Amino acid sequence: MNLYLFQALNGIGLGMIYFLISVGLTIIFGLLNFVNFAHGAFYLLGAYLSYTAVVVTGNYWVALIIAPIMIALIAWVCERTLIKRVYHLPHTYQILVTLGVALIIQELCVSIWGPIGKHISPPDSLKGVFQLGDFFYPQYRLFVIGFAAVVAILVWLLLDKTKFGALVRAGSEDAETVSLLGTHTHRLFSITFALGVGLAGLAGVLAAPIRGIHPFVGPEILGIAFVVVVIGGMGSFTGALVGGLLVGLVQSLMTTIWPQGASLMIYGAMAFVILLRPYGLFGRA
Amino acid sequence: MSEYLLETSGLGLDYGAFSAVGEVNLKIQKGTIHTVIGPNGAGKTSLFHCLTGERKPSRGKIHFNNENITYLGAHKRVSKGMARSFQVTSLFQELSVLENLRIAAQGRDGLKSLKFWVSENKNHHNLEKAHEVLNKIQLNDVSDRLAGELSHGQQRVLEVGMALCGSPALLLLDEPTSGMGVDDIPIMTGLISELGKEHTVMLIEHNMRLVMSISDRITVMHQGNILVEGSPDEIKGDEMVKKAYLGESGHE
Amino acid sequence: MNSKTSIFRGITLIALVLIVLMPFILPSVTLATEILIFALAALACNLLLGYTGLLSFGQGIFFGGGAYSASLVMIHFNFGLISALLISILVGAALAFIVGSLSIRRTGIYFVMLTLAFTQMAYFLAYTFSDWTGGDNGLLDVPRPALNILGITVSDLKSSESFYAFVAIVFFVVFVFARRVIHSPFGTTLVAIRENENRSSAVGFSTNHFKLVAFVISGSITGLAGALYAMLLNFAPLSNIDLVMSENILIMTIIGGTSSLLGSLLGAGAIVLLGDVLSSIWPRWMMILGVALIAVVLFLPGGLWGGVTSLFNKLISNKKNKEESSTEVSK
Amino acid sequence: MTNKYIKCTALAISVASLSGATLAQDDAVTIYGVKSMSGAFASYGKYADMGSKLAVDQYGELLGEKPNYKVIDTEGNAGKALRKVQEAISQKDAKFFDGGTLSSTSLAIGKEVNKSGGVFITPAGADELTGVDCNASTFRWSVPTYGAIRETVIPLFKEHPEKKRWYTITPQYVFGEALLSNAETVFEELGIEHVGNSYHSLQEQEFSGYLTNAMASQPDVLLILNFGAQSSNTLRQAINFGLKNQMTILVTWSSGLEQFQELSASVTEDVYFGAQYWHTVDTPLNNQLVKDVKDVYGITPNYPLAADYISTKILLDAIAQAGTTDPTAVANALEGKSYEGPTGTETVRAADHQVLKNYYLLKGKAASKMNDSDDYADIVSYGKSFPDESSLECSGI
Repeated sequence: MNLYLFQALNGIGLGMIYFLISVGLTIIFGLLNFVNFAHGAFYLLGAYLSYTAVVVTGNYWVALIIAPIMIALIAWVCERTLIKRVYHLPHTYQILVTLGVALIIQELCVSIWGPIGKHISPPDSLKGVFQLGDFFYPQYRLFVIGFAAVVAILVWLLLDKTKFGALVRAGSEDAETVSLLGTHTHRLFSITFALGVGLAGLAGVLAAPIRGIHPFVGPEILGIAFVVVVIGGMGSFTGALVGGLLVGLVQSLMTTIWPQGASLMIYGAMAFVILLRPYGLFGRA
Repeated sequence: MSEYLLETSGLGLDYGAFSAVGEVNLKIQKGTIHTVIGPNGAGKTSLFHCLTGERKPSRGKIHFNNENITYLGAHKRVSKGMARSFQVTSLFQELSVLENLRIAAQGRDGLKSLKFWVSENKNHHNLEKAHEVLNKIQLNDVSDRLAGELSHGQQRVLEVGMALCGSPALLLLDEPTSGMGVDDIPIMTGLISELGKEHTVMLIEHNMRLVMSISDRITVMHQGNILVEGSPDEIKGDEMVKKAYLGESGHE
Repeated sequence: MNSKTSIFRGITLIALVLIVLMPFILPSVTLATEILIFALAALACNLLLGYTGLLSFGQGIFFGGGAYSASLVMIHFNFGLISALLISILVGAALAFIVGSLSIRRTGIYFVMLTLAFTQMAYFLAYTFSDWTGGDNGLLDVPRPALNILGITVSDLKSSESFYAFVAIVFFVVFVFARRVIHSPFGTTLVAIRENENRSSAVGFSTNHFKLVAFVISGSITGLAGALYAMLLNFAPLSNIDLVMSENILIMTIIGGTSSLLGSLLGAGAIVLLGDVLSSIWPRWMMILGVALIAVVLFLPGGLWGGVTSLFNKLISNKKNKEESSTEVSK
Repeated sequence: MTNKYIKCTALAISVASLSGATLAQDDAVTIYGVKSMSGAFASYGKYADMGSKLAVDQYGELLGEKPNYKVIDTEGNAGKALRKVQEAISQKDAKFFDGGTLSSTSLAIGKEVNKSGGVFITPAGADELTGVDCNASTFRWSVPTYGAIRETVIPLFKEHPEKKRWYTITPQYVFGEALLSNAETVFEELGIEHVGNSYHSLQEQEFSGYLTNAMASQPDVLLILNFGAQSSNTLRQAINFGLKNQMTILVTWSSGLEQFQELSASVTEDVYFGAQYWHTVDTPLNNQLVKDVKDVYGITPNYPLAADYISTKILLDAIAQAGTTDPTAVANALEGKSYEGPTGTETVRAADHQVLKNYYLLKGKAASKMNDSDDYADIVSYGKSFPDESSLECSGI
C-alpha cells in the first residue's frame, strides 16, 4: 500500500478526531455568538473525569457515558451562573472571561490529579490493529472515527430535524426574533452551551487513550479547534466537519512531505482560508 | 460639459440571479432636490448603495461631475464632493454631538488626518465647520451631550448634519425621516429644503407629503427600473404611478 | 487647552509620579523595570484595543521581533544602545506593517484568528532559524551597551538602578508620545473607527489606512519594549515570541483598563506583581489570575483604572455632598 | 466588621513578618532553588523542590548555622526566572543556586550567576551547559546527549545484534539534533543501517503521521529522541499502532519514574528507556534516599527529586569543604570532587564542570511482574560515557 494513500487515510481519521474537538465550539458560536476560550479546558476536564471513572469503575464504556454528561452538567451550571452574564458583552470580554475559566479549570486539574500526566488504555476489545498491506491502523482509532461519524449524524439530526434544532438555527440567524416568539431563549442557550461543552468533554474522553491526559494541553486543543472552526466557517456544522477533515489531511500528508512544517501548515492554512474566503468555507457573513 | 451633477447610464445590480436594479439612467441636475420614490422592493436602496459606493454595480456607469466614479471606494467619494446619511441612524454613539460633527468634518481631510504628531486642537477649520453645521441643524443646545443620548428625531437631524460636514456638492439622504415621529417631520422638511438652496440633494423617501412639498424632480422606481420621472405635479397625476403603488399597498 | 487633552498635564503627571516612586515602593528595582517594560507593551496594545477596537493576538511577534533584532545587531554588528533600540522600533514597525496589512482585511473574530495564526507562524520561524535566534535555548549573551549621547558616555547602565532610570525615561517619552497620538486628529479618527466603522468610512476616512498606521505605531512601541526586555535580562528567550506572551500583554491591557493609557501601567504592574508575589506563596496562583479576569469583566468593566477613577469620583461627590450639607447646617 | 479587621491585621502581620524575614540578613548559607513550580513544567518543579528541600533540611550545621532554602518559581518562563535570579543576586546577595528545568532557563541563569560570581548546579538537558556555553560558575549533574545515546544504543544493539535497521523520530531543535548526531555516529561505528528519520516541530502532539513514515521503512528498532510529553505521546501512539509487535522501541531520554507513572505498565512493558536515575539502583546513598523520601514525602523518589537532592547536597558539601561562602572557593572545592551519589561514585570533572555519572538502560516490566506499584522496569545495563577530555568544546573555565 502506498505511503501517501495511507497518510491520507490516517488524515481522515485524524480529521474526525479534530471534528469532534471542534464541533462544540462552532455550535456555541453559531447560536450564542459566544467565543468560548475555555473549550480546551473542558476537553481537559472531560479527559480527567474519564480517567477517574475508569479508575473507579474499571470500565472504559462507563467513563465514555458518564464523563461527557458530567461535563455538560458542569457547563450548564457554569452557564447559569457566569456565562449568561457575558453574552451581551463584546467578544473581547467573552474571551477574557473564558480565559479565566480555562485557567481555573487547568489549575484545579493540577491540584486534584497532580502535575504528572495520566493515561487510560483503550478498552481491551479495541486494543488490536488492522493490517493494510505494510501498514497498521489501531482498532481504537477506527472506533473513534466511527463514533465521531455517529456523533456527526446525531448532531446533524438534532440541529436539522428537531424543533430544538429549528430554534437553534433560527436563533443563530436572529436571536431577538426567537425570543419574540416566546421561546425561553435562556433555556435554549443553556442547553446549547451544555451541549457544545459536553461535546468538548466527549472529545476529551475519546482522545485520552490516543493523546494521553496532561494538564497543560488545553491551549493546544483550543488552537486546533479554532483552526478547524475558522477554516470551516464560524458557526457552521458542515464547516466543522469539512474543516476537521481538511486539517487532518493537510497535517497527515505534511508529515511525509515536509514534517517540520506540519504544525506550521495548519495555521498557514487557516490564514490562507481567511484571506481568500472572509467567512471560512461554509460561514455566513 | 454636462448640466448634470450625477449621471448613471445603464446602472444595474444583481444579487445572484435576482436583479435588484435593472438598467437605470438617472440624471440629477445641479442645484435641485431630486427624490427617488417607489414601492417596497423597487430597488431604491440598492440604487442608493451603488451611488454611495457601498456596493459595486453589476453593470453600467456612474458619472459625477463628468468623472467616472463607478468603482471608486466609498470613502474616496467624499473627497470628490459626495456625502451620505444612513437610513438606520449611524452615529458615534459614545461621542458628543459636537465631536460627531467635528470628526465628520475631519473626514474631508482624508489621509491628512493620519498626522498623529499634531494636536487635534490645531485643526480649527474642522471645529469651525462643526459649529457652522451645528447652527444650521439647530442642535446648539445639546452640543455637549453624547449622540446616543439624543431623542430619535434629534439623532435623525444629526445624521443629516454629519453628511453636511463634508461640504458636499451632492448630498445623498437615505430616508431621512425614517422612524421619525409626526411632530418631528416638519423640522426635517424645513432642514432639507433649506439645504436645497446651497446643495444638490438626492434623497430616497417614503413620506409622500414631504416628497411632494420639497422636491424639484421626482423619479419613481418600480421593479428595479425607472417607471417615470417628472415634477411633483406630473407625478401626482400619473396613472402608472398610482397603479404601481396600489398594486402593493396603497399610498401612505 | 484643558488638562484632559494637554499631553503634559493630567494623567501624564500621575504617570510621572508613579514611575519615580515605583523603585522605592516595590521589592526590587529589576521588578520595577520589568513592570515598566511590560507597561510599554500594554500601552502599545491599548492603542490597538482601547482606541481602535482591534483585539490583536500578534503583539508577541513585535515584542519578540524587537528583542531578537536589537540583540542581533548588538551581538553581530556592535550596535550601540540608541541605534539598537532604533532598529527594534523599525523591525517592530515592519512586522506590524506585514501582520497589520493582512489582518485588517478581516474584522471581528476572523481578524483575531488571523493575528493568532501569524503569532504561531512567527514562533515557528523563530525556533526554526535557531542559528540566529538560539531556538529553544534562547539568544544568550545579549549585551547592555552604555548610554552614549554625542560621543559622551552618560551612564554605563550596568547597575539595575541606572537601567531603571533609562527605561523610565524611555517610558515617559513614549507615554507623552502616545498621549499626543490619541489626542491628534489621527487618534480621534481611531476612536471614530472603533465606535462606528461604517460611518467613519462614509464621512471620508479610508479606515484601513488608519488601522494600519495604528498597527505600525503599536508594533514599534512593542518592539522597543522587547529590546529593553532583552537588555534587562541579557537574554532573549523564545518565550518572548510565543502565544502566551501575546496573551499576557492582552490580559495586562484589559485588566488595567482600556479607557486610559495609565490603565496599561496599572495592568502591567498588577499582573507582574501578582506573578511575582503569589507564585512564591502558592504554585497554583494562576487560579487567582483566572478569578481576577472574570471579576474584572463582571464587576470592573473599566479595568483597574476604571475602578480607581470611579472610586475617586465617588469620594469627591461624597465630599461635595458633605460640604453642601455642612454649609446648609451652618447657614 | 470586626472580623474583617482582624483578618486584615492578621494578613498585614503575616506579610510584614514574611518581608521581615527576607530583609533580615543573617550569616546562614541560603541555597536558592530555581524550580518550575507553576506553569507548564509544574510536574518537574514540584519534585525538584522536594529534593532540594530535603537536602537542606537533612543538613546539620553549615559554617555554624543551619542552612536556608528559598525557592524561586520560574513560572515556566525563562525570562521570568532570570529576572528573579537577578533580583535575588542584587537584593539578597544570593550566591548559590540549583535547579533550572529547562535548557533555556539554565543556560541563561548560568551566565547570570557567572557574571556575579556565584555557583549554579543544574540537571538540565542542554549540552551547551558544559559545552560551548560553559563557565566557571555552572555545574551540570545530568549525563550529556553523548552518553545518553552511547549507554542506550550500544547495549541494546549488543543484546540484539540482529536488529540492524533503525528509524529515528527527532524533535527539530538544538537538543534533538544533538541526540540525532550522536546516534548517527554510533550507528556508523556499529554498522547499523539508519533507515530513516522524521523531524517534527516543538509543539507537535500528534505522531500518527510520523509513525506511518516509520512503518513504511520497516525498521527493527524505533529510536525515539524527543522527551517529556512528546515522547509519552509518541510512545503511546506507537503502542496504539501495534508497533511494539513489529519492532523494538527505545526512548533514549526518558524522564524516569514520572514517565512510567504517566504511561502505566500497559504501555511501557517491553519498551527500552534511557534514564539518568532509577530508584532501584543499589548504592548506599540511593538506598538511604529512597528510605528518607518514603518517610518524609511518602513517595518513591523520581529523577527531578533525586537530581535536585544531590545537586543541593554536593553544593552544601562543597561549601562545608571550602569552609567559606566565597563562591570561587566553593567552585574550586567542587572541581574534581568525587563523592557517593545516587548512581554510585560520581565525579565532577574540573575541565568542563560536568558530573561523571552512570546512565541507565531500562526495560519496562509487565504489570504482573511488578513487585510494587513503582517497580516498572528492570535495569538492563548502565555505565559512564563522556566525551574525551581532549575533545571538549568547553573553553571558558
